[in-house]
Amino acid sequence: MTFEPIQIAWTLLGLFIVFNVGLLLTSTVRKIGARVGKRRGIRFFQPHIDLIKNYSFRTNFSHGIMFYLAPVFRLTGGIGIFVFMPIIYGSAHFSNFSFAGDAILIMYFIFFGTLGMALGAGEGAMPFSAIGISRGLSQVTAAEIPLVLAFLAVFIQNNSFSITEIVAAQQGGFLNWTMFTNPIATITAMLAFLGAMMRSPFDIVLAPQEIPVGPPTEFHSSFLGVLSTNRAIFPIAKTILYINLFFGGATNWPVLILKAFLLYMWSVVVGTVFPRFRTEQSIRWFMKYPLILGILSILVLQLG
Amino acid sequence: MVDSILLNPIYIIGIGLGTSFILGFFKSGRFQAHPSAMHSERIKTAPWVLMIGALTVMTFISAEWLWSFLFNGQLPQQIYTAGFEPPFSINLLMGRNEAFFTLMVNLVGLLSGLYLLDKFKEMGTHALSVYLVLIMGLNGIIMTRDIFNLFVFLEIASIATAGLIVMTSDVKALSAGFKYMIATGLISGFLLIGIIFAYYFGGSLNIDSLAEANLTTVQGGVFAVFLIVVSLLLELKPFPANGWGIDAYEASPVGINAVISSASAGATYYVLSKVLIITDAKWYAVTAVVGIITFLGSNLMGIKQTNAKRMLGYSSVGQVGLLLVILGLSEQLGNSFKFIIFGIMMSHYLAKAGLFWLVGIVKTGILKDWGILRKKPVLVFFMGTFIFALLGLPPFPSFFAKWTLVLTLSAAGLNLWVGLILFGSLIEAVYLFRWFGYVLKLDADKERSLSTPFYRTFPVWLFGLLSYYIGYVASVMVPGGETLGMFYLPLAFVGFLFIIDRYLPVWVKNTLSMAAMALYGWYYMAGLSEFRMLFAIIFIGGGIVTMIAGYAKSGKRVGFYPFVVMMYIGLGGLLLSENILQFFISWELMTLGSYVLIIRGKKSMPHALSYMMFSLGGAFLILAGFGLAFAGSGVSSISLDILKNVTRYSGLIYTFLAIGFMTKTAVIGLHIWLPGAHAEAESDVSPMVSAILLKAGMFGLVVLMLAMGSQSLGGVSLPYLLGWLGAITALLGNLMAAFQEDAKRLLAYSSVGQLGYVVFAMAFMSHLGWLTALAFALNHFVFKALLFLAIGGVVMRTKTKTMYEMGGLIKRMPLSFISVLIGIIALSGLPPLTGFAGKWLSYNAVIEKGWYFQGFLVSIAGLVAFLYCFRLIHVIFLGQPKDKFKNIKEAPIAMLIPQYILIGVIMLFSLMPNMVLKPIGEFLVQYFPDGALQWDGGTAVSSLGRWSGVAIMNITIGIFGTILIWLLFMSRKAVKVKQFNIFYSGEAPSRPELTHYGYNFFAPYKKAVGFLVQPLVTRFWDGIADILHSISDFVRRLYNGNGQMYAFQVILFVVVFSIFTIG
Amino acid sequence: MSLKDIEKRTVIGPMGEEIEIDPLRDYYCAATPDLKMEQRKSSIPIIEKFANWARSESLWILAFGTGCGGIELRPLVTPKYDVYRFGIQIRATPRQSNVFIISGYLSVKTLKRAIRAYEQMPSPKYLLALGSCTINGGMYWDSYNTINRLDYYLPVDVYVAGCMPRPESILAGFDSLKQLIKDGKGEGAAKYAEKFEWYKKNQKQIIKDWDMPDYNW
Amino acid sequence: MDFGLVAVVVGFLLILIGIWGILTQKNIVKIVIGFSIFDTGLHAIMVGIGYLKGRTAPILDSAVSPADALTSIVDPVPQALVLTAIVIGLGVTALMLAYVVRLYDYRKSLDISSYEDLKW
Repeated sequence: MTFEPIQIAWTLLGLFIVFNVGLLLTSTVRKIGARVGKRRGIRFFQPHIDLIKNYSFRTNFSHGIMFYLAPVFRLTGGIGIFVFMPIIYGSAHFSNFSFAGDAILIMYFIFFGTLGMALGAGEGAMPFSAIGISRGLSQVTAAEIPLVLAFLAVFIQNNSFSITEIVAAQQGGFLNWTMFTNPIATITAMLAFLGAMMRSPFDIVLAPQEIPVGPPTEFHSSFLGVLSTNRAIFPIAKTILYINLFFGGATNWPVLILKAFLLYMWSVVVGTVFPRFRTEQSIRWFMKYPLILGILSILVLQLG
Repeated sequence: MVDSILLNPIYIIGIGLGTSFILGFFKSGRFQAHPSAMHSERIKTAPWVLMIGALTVMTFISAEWLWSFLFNGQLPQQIYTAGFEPPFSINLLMGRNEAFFTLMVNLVGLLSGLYLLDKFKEMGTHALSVYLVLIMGLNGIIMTRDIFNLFVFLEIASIATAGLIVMTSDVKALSAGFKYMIATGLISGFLLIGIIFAYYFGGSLNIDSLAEANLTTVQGGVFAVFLIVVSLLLELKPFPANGWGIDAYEASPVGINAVISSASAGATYYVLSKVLIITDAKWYAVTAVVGIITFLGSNLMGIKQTNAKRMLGYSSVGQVGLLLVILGLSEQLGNSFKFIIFGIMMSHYLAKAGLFWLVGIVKTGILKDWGILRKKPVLVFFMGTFIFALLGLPPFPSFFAKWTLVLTLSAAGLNLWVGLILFGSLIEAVYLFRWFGYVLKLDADKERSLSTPFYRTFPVWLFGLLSYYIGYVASVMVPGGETLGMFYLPLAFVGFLFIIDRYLPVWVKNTLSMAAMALYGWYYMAGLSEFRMLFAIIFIGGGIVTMIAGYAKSGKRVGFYPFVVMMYIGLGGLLLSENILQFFISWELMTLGSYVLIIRGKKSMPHALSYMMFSLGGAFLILAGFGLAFAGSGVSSISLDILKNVTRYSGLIYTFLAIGFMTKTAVIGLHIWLPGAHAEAESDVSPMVSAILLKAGMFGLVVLMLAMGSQSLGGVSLPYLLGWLGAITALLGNLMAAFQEDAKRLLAYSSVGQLGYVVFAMAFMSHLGWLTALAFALNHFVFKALLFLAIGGVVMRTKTKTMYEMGGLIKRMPLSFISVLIGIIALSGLPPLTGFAGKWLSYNAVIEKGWYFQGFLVSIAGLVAFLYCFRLIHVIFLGQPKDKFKNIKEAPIAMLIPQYILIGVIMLFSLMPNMVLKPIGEFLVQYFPDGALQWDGGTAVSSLGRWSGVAIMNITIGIFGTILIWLLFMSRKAVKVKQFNIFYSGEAPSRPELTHYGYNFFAPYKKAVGFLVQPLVTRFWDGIADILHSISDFVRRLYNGNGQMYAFQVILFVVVFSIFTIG
Repeated sequence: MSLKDIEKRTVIGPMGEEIEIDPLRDYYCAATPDLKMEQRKSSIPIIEKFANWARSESLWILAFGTGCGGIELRPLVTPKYDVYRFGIQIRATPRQSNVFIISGYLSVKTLKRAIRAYEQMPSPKYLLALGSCTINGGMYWDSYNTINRLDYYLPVDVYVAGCMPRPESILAGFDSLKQLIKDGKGEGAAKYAEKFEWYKKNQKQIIKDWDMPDYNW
Repeated sequence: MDFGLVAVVVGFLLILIGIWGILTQKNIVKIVIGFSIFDTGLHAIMVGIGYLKGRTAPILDSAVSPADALTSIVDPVPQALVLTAIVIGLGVTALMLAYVVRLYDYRKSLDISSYEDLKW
C-alpha cells in the first residue's frame, strides 16, 4: 500500500465521525445509566457543549512544559491508534495509515498517551495525581496480562499481525468471527477490556473525592478540552481494535457504530452492577481467572 | 660465559656455613632472654653487610649456573664430597632445576635479608648467622642427592627456623615455635626411620640408586617409602595436620615468613618431587589427593581469617597443596608439567614473598586496618599485582600455568580434578579479594603513618616488576603464546597510563585514553565484520562516547584511566580473538579492569567483591568449558573453531560456557552482584559497566551459539532452557526494578531485565530471534548509557540516589529531563522510538518459533518496564521540587554532551531502522537463512506483519505537532504558576517534602505481586556464603593452639595415611 | 498549612551551601488576576454569544459543601429534580468547575478555604450563594465566627434566598444564572479582579491567620 | 637370638613410649623428655638395622685391621648415620629446652595448655 495525500482527508473524515460518535456514545451511555436510576440524564449533546465550554475559558495557567505536552501526548496516542488501524474492512478510504504497522504497533501505541498523560500530571505536582497514576499504571499493566494472551491467541490463530488479514479471516458469516472460533480468547479479551475502560469496578484511578479526579485533577480549560477530545476518540478507537480482532470487523459505518456501541455497553453494564475494586484487588483479580483463561486460549490452539 | 668461570656450587653451602661461623666473631648484641628487658642493644651494620655479601655471592652462583644452563648449554654437574662416588659418599647435583630453585631461595633470602635490616639489628648477630644457615640449609635440600643428607639439611632448615623464632621477644611467637619444634621433631623422626629402612632394603642412600632399587616392589620397602613420603608430605604442611605450620607463619617476623613461605615451600616441594622417583604411580596419586585436600581445606579456612599473616599462611599452604596436585598428576600432565609447575611456583613465590613483605610495611595483621596502605598508591598497585598473580589472572605466570593445567587435565579426562582446583581457587579468591577491597576502601587510621624505607620497598618493587616479566616469559612459553601479540601494544599503553597516572590532570588523561581507544578501534577493529564489527561499535564507540563524561571530573582521578583502558582492551580483545587463549585473557582483563572501576564507588566494596566472585566463578566455568572443548574436539588446537568440532561432552560444554557468559549478562540466579555494583559505581562508570560491559556476556553467547548451535543436556534442549531463563529474568528483573527507591539500583535491575530479553531472544536460534536480540542489545546500549549518564548527572548534583528525596528537578535540570524522557520512551519500547523495533521483532520471533508462554512473560516484562520508567522520571523530575535543591544547577556539560550524542543515535535509529537492521539481517542470513525479514524501503515486512519506522515517526510527529500548536494557541495567555499552586482540597501544602508522592510508589502493586520479588536468590547465595563461612569456622577449630593437639594431628595423619596407602 | 509554614527558613543544600527559602515567594505564583484577561471576549460577537451559551449550558459545580446547605444540594441529582438534564454536573476539582455554590453560613475558617477554592477556578466562574446567612448573616448574624455578608469577600452572581432554600429555588437560581451568563452579565470574576484590593482588605480583616499568597492560582 | 632384632624392637617400643609422652604429658619439660626418648628409640633402630651377627664396631684400630675389615665389622653407614642423628637430636633437644626456658620466663608456667595464644 502506498501513501496518497488524499488519504489524509479520508482519515480526517473518519476521525471526525469517530469523534462525534464518541461524544454521542458518551452521552448515550450516561443517559442509559441515568435511566437505570430513573432520571432523564444529560442531554445528547451535552458532551459537545462541555467541550466548547472548556475551550472557551478566559483564564488558564500552566505548571510547565510537560503540563502542556501531556494532553498532546494523550490525544496523539488516541488519534494515533485510530490512524494506524483500518476502520472499515474492504474500504480503501477508511484504511487510514494502516500500512505503517500492524496490531503490535497499536498494542504499544496505546501506552504512548498513557505515559504522556502520566508525565503531565506529574508535573502538575499534585500528589493525588501521582497516586492516581500509580494506581492507573499498576492496573493497566495487570489488565494487559490477559489482554496480551488473548491477542497472542488471535495472532497464533491467524498467523498474522495484520489487522486487515485478521478481519479478512473472519468474513463470511458471523460464525467465522473469532468470538466463535476462539471463544476463550474472546472472553479473556473482554475481561481485559473492562480493565482498560476505567469504569467500575476498575475506576479507582479516578476516585473522585478521594484523590479528586486522579491524574487530570489539575487540567482545566483548553488542556481539559484536549483531554476530553481524547476521551471521545480513544475508547472508540480501542473498541474498534477489539471489533477487528474478535468481532468480525465492520464493512460499513453503521455496523461499526453498532458494534462499538454494544461493546461499549459491555463495560457499562458491568460497571453499573459492580462496586469498585481496590488497586491490589483488581491486580489480583486479573492474575486469576482472566490469566487462566488466557493461558487456556493458547493451550487450546497449541493442542487443537 | 665459559665453564671454567662457573663457581663450584659447593661454595653456596660453604659460603653460607663459613660466613655464619665468622659472624660469631662479631659483637653479638644483647640477646634478650628475659621479657622484662625490653630494650635490646642494637648491633652495628657491618655484620649485616657481611651476611648480605654472602647471600649476594650465593645468589650470584645460582644465577650464573642458571644462566649457563639456559643459554650456554651447560650440562648438569655432580659434586662429589670426600672424593668418593655415591653410594659411598654424599653427592650434590647442580642441574637446571637445582640452579633455578637455588636461585629462587637465594634471591628471596637476599631480599628478605635486606628487608630485615632493622629487625636484624635488634636481634643481633646470632640471628644473622641462623638466618644464613637457614638459607644454606634450603640450598642444601635442593642440591643434595643423598637421602640422609637431605634429612640433615631438612633438620638444619627447621632448626634454623625455630631458632629464628626463639629470638623474637614475643611469647606468642615462642609458643608457636615450640609447637613447631614438637611437630617437626616427630616428622623428622619418621623420616629418619624411613631412611634407615630404605637403606636396609635398598642398600644405598643415594636417591638415584634407591630409584633403581624399586623399593615399592620389595617386601618391607613399601614401609620405607611410606615413611619417607608421609614425612616429606608432612613437611609441606598438609591439611589437616598443619596447625603447627600455620602458627609458625603467624608467629615469625615478616621477612622470615616470606622466606618460609616462598623459599622453603619451594625447596621442600622440590625435595618431594626429587624423592618421589623412588616410588611408583600409586604414591603420585596419593600425593595428588593429599594436595587437593590441602588446597581446598586451607583455602576454606582462609576465608574466616582476620589476620593477614595467618591468612597468608593458609594461602601458602593451599598453594603448596596445588603444587602437590600438579606433582601427583605429573604423569598425566606429560610435557606441560614443567611449564605448569614453573608458572604456579613463580607466582606463588613472587606474590607470597611480596605480600608478606607488605605485611611488614603496613605493620598490622588486622585486615580491616589495611586502608593505610593507600598512603602509598604504588604499594597498593603492587599488592594488587601480587593478589592477581596469586589467583592466576593475566598477565601473570600462574594464569598461563592454570590455563595449561586445565586444558591438559581436561584432555587427560581428569575433569573432577579440574573442578576441584577451580573451586579451590574460587574460595581463595574470596578472602584475597575481600582483603584487597579493604585496602582500597576502608578508612585509614589518620594518626598512623606508613614508614617505607628503601630497603623495605625495594624487594616489593623488584618482585612486583618480576611478576610482570615472568608473566611475559610464561606468555611466550604457553602454547598459542605467539598469538598474544595483539595485547602488547595496548597493554603497554596501560602501563604508560600507570606511570603518568599520578602526575597528569584528569582531562589530559581522558583525552589520551579516548584517543588511544579511537586508535585501537581504528587500527585493530577496522577489519572486523558482522557480529564483531557490531560489538566493536558498541564497545569502542560506546566507550569513547561515555568517556566524554569523564571531563566532568576534576583533580587527577588516580587509578581510573589505566583500568578503563584495560577493560576496553579486554572487550576489544574478545572481538579480536581467534583462539580460546586470547578470548579468555581478554575476558579476564575485562573483568579485572571493571572490578577496579566498580570498587571505586563510595559504598561499593561488598558489591565489587560479589561482582568479582561471580565473574571469577563464571570465568572458571568458561575455563572448564574451554578445557572440555579442547578435550572433546579431538584436535589439539586452541582455535575458537574447536567449539564447532566438539564431539564429546557437548551438552556440558554448552552449559558451562553459557552459564559463564551469563554471569556477565546477569541472568536471574546470577544477578545479585549487578544492582549493587552498577548502582554504587561512579556516575560515568555506571554507563560503562551497564550499557557496555554486559554486552561482553552477550558476545560470548553469540560466539558459543554460532559455533555450537543447539545442544541438549540430559534430553533437555539447552536453548529452550535459556529461553525460559531469559523470559523469567526479564520479568523478575523488571519487577524488582519497579520496587527500588534508589535511582541507579532501579536502572541496574532494569539492566537485568533487559539482558533477560537478549538471552531470551538469542535462545530462539532463528533469524528473527537473533535480529531481535541484536536490536535489543543495540537499543539497550544506547538508552542505558543515556539513562545512567543522565541520572549520574543528577546524582552528581543532588548527592543522593534516593529518588523520593528529589522531585521537581525538571525546573532545574531540563536537559537531563529530556535525556531521561527519550531514554525511557526508548526503553519501554513505545513507538515511534527505536525500542519498538525490538518489541515488534520479538513478537514475530515468538509466533514463528511457537514459544508463546515465554513470549507472554517477556511482554508482561515490557509492561512492567512502564512502571519503573515512569517512576524514574516522575519521582526525580516531576512532582514537588524540594527546599534544598532550589539552587541546583544543570548537570555538567561534559555529561550532557554524550547524552545528546546518544539521543542523536536514538533518533537516527528511530527514523531509519532499516539502516541498522537491514545489514544485520543480511549477515544473519548466512547463519540463519530461514525466515529473514524483507525490507520494502523503510518498511520491514515479515511473514506476519509489517512495520514502517519512518511512516510511524512522521505520522506521530504530524499529529503531535498539530495538536501541540492547537493547544498552544488555545492557552496562549496561560499564567505560569509555581509548585504550591495546586488544588489541595481547599488547603495549601505546607512543605514540598510532604507533598511529593514518591516513596513506595507502586505500593498497591507490591501488595499484589510482591511475592514474586522476594529476595530468594540473594538468600540462596547468602546461604551458600554462610555455609562456607560456618564450615570454615568449624573446621579451623581443629587448630586449637595446643601443641599436643598438633602433634596428635601429625600422628593421626600418619595413621590415616597408612591405612589408605599400605594398610 | 499554618503561619509557621510560610515563614522564611534556611536549609542546607547538597553542596553544603545555605539556601534561604521564602515559601510565599518561592512556592507560590505572585501574580494577581489580570482584569484584561478576566474580561477577555472574542472580537466576533456571535462567537462570544455562542461561548456564553455553552458556558451557561454547561455549569460544573465544585463539590464543596461549605455550610449546612451542602445537604440541600444532594436532592438536585435525584430523579425528582435531576439537574443533569440542564447541563449541570458536579466536579471534584475547582480546576474543572465554573460554578461555586456557597451553601449557607460561612465560618471564617471555611471562608479561607472558600476563597482559595474560588480563586483556583478558571474564569469565567460564577458564585451562587444560598440562604439568608450569605446575605446578612441570617440566624448567625451575631456569631463570633461566621461572616455576615458574603458579598464583602467574594463576588456573588446569584443569591437564592431562604433558610434553607428548597431545591426548586436552587433550580430557579440556576435558571437566573444561566440567563445572566447568556446576557453576558455573569462577570463576577471580572468584578473580583477589578476590586481586588477591596476584597483582599475585607478578607484579611476577618481572617486573622492569613497564611497564603494574595491570590491563589 | 638376633641382637639386631632386639634393638629394633626395643627401639620401636621406645618410640611409642616417646610419642605417648609427647601426647599425654602436660608439662613441657616432660614433653621434651618424651622427645628424647623418641629420639633414642630412633637411634636404637638405626643401630639395630646395621647390626650383623658376630661382628664388631666399624672402628679400624688394633682389633680390626683394614685388610679384614670387610668381613669383621658391621655396616659402617648406619653407624655414621646414628652419630649424625644423635648430634642433630642433641641440637633439637637443646633448642627445645631453650624454648622451655624462655617460655617459662614469660608465663612462669610449664603447662603446655598455657601456650595456646595462636590458633584458628
